[in-house]
Amino acid sequence: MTLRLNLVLGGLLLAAVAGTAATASVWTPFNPVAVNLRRRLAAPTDPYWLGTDEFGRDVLSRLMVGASTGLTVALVTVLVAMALGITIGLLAGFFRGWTDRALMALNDALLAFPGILFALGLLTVIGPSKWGIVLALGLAYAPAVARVVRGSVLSLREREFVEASRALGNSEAYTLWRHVAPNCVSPLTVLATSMFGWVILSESALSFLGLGVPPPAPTWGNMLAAARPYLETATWLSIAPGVMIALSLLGTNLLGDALRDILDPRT
Amino acid sequence: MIAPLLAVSDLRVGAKPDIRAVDGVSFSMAPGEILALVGESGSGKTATARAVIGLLPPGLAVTGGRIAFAGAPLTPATLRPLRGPGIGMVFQEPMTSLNPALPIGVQMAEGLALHTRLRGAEIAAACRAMLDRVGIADPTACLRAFPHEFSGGMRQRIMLASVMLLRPRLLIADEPTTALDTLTQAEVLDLMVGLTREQGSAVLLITHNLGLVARYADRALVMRRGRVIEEGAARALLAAPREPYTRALVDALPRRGPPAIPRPPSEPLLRAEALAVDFAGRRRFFARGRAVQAVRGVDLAVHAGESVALVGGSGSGKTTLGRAMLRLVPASGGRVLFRGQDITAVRGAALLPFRLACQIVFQDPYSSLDPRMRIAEIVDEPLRLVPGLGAAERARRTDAMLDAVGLAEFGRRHPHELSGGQRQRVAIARALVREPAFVMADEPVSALDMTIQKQILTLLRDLQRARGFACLFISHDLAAVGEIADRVVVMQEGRIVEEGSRDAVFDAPRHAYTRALLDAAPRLEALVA
Amino acid sequence: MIGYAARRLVAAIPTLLLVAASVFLLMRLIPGDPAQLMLGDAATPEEVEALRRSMGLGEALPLQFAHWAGAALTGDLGRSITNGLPVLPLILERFGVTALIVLVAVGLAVLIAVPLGMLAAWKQNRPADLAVVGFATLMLSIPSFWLGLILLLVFGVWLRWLPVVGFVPFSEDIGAALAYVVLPITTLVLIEIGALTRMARAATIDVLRLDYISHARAKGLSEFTVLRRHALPNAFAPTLTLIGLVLGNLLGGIAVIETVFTLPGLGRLLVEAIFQRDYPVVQGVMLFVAAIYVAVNLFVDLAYPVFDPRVTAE
Amino acid sequence: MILRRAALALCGLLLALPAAAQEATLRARMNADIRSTDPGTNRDANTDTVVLHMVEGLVAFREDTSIGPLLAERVDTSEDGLTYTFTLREGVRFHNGAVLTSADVKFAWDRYLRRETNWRCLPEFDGRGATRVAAIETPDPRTVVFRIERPSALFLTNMARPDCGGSGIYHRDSLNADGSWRAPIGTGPFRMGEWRRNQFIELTRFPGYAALPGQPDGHTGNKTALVDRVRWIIIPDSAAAKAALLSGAIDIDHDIASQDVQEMRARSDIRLAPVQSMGMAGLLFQTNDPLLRDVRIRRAIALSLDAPELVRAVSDGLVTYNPSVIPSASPFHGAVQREGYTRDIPEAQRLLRQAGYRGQTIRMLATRRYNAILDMAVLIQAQAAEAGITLEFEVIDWATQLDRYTRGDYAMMPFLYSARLDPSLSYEMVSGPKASQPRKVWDNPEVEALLRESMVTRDTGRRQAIFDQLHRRMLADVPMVVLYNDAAVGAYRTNVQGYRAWSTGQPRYWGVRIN
Repeated sequence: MTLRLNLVLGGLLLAAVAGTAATASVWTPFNPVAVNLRRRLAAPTDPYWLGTDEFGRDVLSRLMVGASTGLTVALVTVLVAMALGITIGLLAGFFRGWTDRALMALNDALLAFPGILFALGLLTVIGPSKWGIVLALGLAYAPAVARVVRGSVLSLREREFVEASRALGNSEAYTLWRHVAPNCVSPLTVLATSMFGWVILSESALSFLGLGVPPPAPTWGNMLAAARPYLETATWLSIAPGVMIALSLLGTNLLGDALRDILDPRT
Repeated sequence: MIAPLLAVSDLRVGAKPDIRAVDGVSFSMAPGEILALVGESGSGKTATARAVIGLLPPGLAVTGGRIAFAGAPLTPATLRPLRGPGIGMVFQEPMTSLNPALPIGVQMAEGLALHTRLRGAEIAAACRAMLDRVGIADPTACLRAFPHEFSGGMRQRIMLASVMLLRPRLLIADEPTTALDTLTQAEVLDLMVGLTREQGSAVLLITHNLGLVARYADRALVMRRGRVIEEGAARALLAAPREPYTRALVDALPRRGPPAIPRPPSEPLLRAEALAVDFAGRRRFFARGRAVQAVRGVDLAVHAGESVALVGGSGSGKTTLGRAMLRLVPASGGRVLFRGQDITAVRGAALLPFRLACQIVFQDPYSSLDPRMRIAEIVDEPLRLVPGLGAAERARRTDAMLDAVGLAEFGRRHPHELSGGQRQRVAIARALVREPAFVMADEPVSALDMTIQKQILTLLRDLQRARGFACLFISHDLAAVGEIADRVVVMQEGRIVEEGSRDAVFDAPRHAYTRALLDAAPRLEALVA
Repeated sequence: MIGYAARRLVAAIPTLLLVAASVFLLMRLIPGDPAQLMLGDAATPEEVEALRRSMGLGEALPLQFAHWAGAALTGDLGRSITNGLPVLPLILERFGVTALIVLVAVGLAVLIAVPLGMLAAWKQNRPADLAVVGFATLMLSIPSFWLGLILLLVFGVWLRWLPVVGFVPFSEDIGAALAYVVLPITTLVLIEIGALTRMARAATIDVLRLDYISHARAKGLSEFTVLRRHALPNAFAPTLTLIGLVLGNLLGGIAVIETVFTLPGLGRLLVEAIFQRDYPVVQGVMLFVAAIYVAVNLFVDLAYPVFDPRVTAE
Repeated sequence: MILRRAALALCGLLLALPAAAQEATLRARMNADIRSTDPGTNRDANTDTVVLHMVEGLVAFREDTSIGPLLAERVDTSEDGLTYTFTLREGVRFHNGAVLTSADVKFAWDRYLRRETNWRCLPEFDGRGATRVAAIETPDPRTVVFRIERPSALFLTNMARPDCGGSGIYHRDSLNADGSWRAPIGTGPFRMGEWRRNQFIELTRFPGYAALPGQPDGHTGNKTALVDRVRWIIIPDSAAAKAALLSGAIDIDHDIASQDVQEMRARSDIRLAPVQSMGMAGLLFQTNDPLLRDVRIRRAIALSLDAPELVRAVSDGLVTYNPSVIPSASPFHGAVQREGYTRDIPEAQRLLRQAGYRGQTIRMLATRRYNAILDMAVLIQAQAAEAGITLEFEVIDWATQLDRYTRGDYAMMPFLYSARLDPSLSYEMVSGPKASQPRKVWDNPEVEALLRESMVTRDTGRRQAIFDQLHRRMLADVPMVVLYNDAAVGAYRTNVQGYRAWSTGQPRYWGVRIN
């Protein structure tokens, strides 16, 4: 019962956010970057359902476009982190020896940086932009993927079907590709789902610190950052983006739990 | 008639929708009696026992019937004070039945502190005495030690000590020795029976092994699919089973096969010469720990078409030797010769002829099949490397092989859709599909139920007869290999201690270790006689 | 064990060196110049160059790194180029603020999350479990900075129970200092409870199905004793790993929370230093953070055997 | 009010500190610690503020940014403009009791003119900039004669500049034996007290201060200290500073955040001191940019902007549009300087068509470090879009933007210039040859010549004429669109009396009383 609830609720939440993002690419109530100095900081009312910000821009429209930016960045970042992490993890786990030690030393050095600090430094170098964030967060999260993959590979190596493949005379590369890699799919699916949530969170945190997707393009994070001075006078500016982030994360987490239950019946 | 110690009537245990794990079981036990509950996995024997002590796993619940202990009905309220001094329990898995985070002394003392008036030093003294009784060398040190510092057999003794310390009137023993090798198994069971006799405790022994029943139990109940199908005095039951299922169980007990046909001496197919295998110690920062010598210079030859059993307790090095001969672990000394050619250092493609000719069947059918592949793919995969084989030919041979192991209809399925026995058939099919000259079977049946073991062994023997490959059969159970082995090799501590034809070894064992192994593994002939 | 700790620390040196070198290089790659930043728009190129030289930025990069690394080995991380203060005391001062908040918050979170997770595991799939899991998942889904803002809004702005921004060192006025750290700590506790509760629950579920729990029950022990004595230490061991990970990450700076509550912590020091191109401070903080990470991991590994004697630290 | 608890807490802390006895202490906010106490050397604006409370120069800025005497009683200039004779006031004493003599002036100036001192303003006096000091003579204890090589309209102005430390005169005991700086022993109304790094810096009243008669006037006039102590408390965060001010933990913040102005204005216990500063905000164009090299496009952008509206929005209505590089507070800011661009979308579109602009994207740099820059960028983008001009943001951090400014590596960007206290200096900051000084936005040889003349001639009428001409040329050349002078709003509690904000941005706490 829990399982189905997770799946349905998580799926619905993510679908809603994704739907908002998709809608934003064809239609928003107002132009999200259009300034209207006569309607600055308007409280939520009829034409502006979620109010306007300090430049008189429509919060709802910005929120919708923010959804699309956030999801795109998260998706591509997860793909980048996965591609990098899987390569490193497979190589390190399967070949062991000095390959493993060198790759893992690098990995640990990366892990020793808290992800957000790493992204912070890198973003200052390459300059904040959507793809800069993808690269920085992708690099920051790749070590976690590499760890999981390497762990899976190390435990799979000990499984008898991998030994059986070797006993058949199959080459190492074939065994890696045919028997080891496919069996890493389940833990990676679960990881990718959680990571999707983390990236949304990290991206908004970076934006909040002023290093995320640059304005005037709206993201939830930079909307929140801009709302900070108006916490007392224009509360709605702080509420809406936060709710959106929380809802997407909740959806991701629920879906991740459901996937974990389905793919890994142990827990 | 004495009042029964335990009376179970019409017990039903089930899980929610419509699963009936135990479906109307009734029996009673007299004080001091040893009652065996026999059945294969899924028969409901464990659920029955756990229902008695109220420790059903999450999801299962008692749905009907009555349990009375010493004349009083057992309810959750009356049960708890009875746990320990009234009813004790020994579990199957010695690796998880003691708390790894607490010293043994603490775990043993808990029960005494709760149920007796003993305090401090008295408790420690009682614990030491009991540990001494179960054969722990240094009880004082043991009290301070943690469970992981002991082997499985030792842990099971400690477990027994901890339970018997409270002098329970009824001891429930749930497959207490299944996870141990034959030799240890006998020692632990002897100890358990001895202790319970001393204390006058009754024992409810749950087992799938009829051999144990004959040896230790007064009475036995045979269970199948949640019901008791046959009941009687243990020996009588074994000697003259009434139900077909009971008969099948009895038939599944190992017995010696027909005498081996003497074969002309020939060039050995696969030969180990002074083969040694060391496992490197743990890596440290600047040095390594001491190496473990798993195999210490062994000579062993397997001839074409013959069937050799390699027997030894856990840690004897038998599995390592087998894998080293197949070049799956690197040898640290000696040579491996295949058809007279030294292959110890051959690598890559040059090794292919050897790989094509030698195959392996693993112990655990759950781990030896890639869960993501279909059965037909698994069986087909070895053919990939056979030179000059077309797709059609491959498919034909795969189908034929699956047919030969009785799985013709299963090609499209995944391993998890198959039972343990079926999976082991797949593993055998995978090993044989390339028509190898040599197959190593590493404990191929020890993870299976008795009747299934019998089927797999029969299958292996039949296939060997039909196809004429040589077979190295690795087992800890000397009796079990009696059926198929031409020759028996006994290993202890990395060395071969005895070697000879099966009948010679079985009838006139020369080495003490071989004798101990033979004694520990009861054969039916000996039991019912 | 001490030998083990020493070996681990020695083994961490290459990692730290790698961190130091890449941070050094990274900082020099960023456009922008501390001298220019300090002098502003009115500076002439000659003035900027003179200041650069006086900051020791005139030398070749490898030489600069060698100087810095050499001094760092002796514990001298140099001086901030924006305010001339020695870097190490600066870091330690800021770290004190971060560490206080993080340690208290993680401690409280563990105290709440572990019993909560165990309760949920004990009542697995019952309403209590569902409620706990739901709460934990919700907490896991709320961004810390937003939660911080909302708490500020509720307790600072609407209810006016607590101050909105600022910080007072504990050494000066404990009462006032407490008032300032309550909200950041609450935020962090709530955020960390999510992951920790879920971890504790999963670990307890794993433990509860093991035979030694049945064994403990079979001895007649009460459920509470079974949970406390037999389930807790074993379920805590995997949770400890997570705690280590969380601590390692948080001690490195809770820049976002520090920004929300304008606390003078390590994270803000770093962010500000990056913006100011204060190379010695950035390098020092990053090195310090990496060292903390190594130390926390070591500490967790050393503590692990206490909860799981099967693991030995060697 | 909402911050009362915070404030009370902070207040409690401060009361607990030992220094706050019965004496009158003025507690002022400073957003960052000072860098040193060495005048004009290792410095920033905060440093200047503190130092100028302790040391005084020969001359100083008056309230209207003209130059008046301070330590000098009189300044006589020779006809050729090459000899300046300063007559020192009588009875001026250093904080250590020593009487000020011409030898002290020469001592301080000799140190300023040494390269190793790293005096910020050395180029203006060693020939690289305005002029070169050839000799400093002290014919008698009350007379100092400066001989310079080239006449300069800016000689005294440079001397008085706050960022030059006002070329303050200090006693030789301000130095250690090895010649390194110890602490200032000046002639100012306050002397050095306790400096706790990153916490506060405190000055104490100098009872022996020799004040000029009359009223305070810029950095000169009557500078008598009316409080016993001034303590600058270092509060980097503006929100924390606001809390401190509202609770009374500090008495004055000379520069509050613009978003707090409305709230402060509504309070009865707070007074505001707004002033239009001399810092300048504008939109810079890179005239070497392939697109923007066409003056018609630059002009079209300028005409697409509704500058008065834009300025109102960015500054929250605190300041108004100033189209001139010359700050509106300057005595040289007149009717001509008020001429600017008027929004004319059709004309802008016509110019664009003429120039062949077809909607190409023009990139505009912005930073989040300063709200004003980001706000200007957002508004400029939106307003230019109405004329069909496509602007795209590149948001970078301030260090990067400053770097790109210095290298001239941008197409356009809103930018903030710090205060220049003389119109020549204001024009000099934007005009110059890009080849050798890529940061300059206005590269026009004729302008250069005019500017040079304005620096040499000491005739005010002639200078005004030059500045008028420069302004009109700039409107035509459109190297930039000057938008406004920053508003600086100070806020103080009602018990503070006599505080006056100043357009130079320098707060002055002499003549301020606390009840």
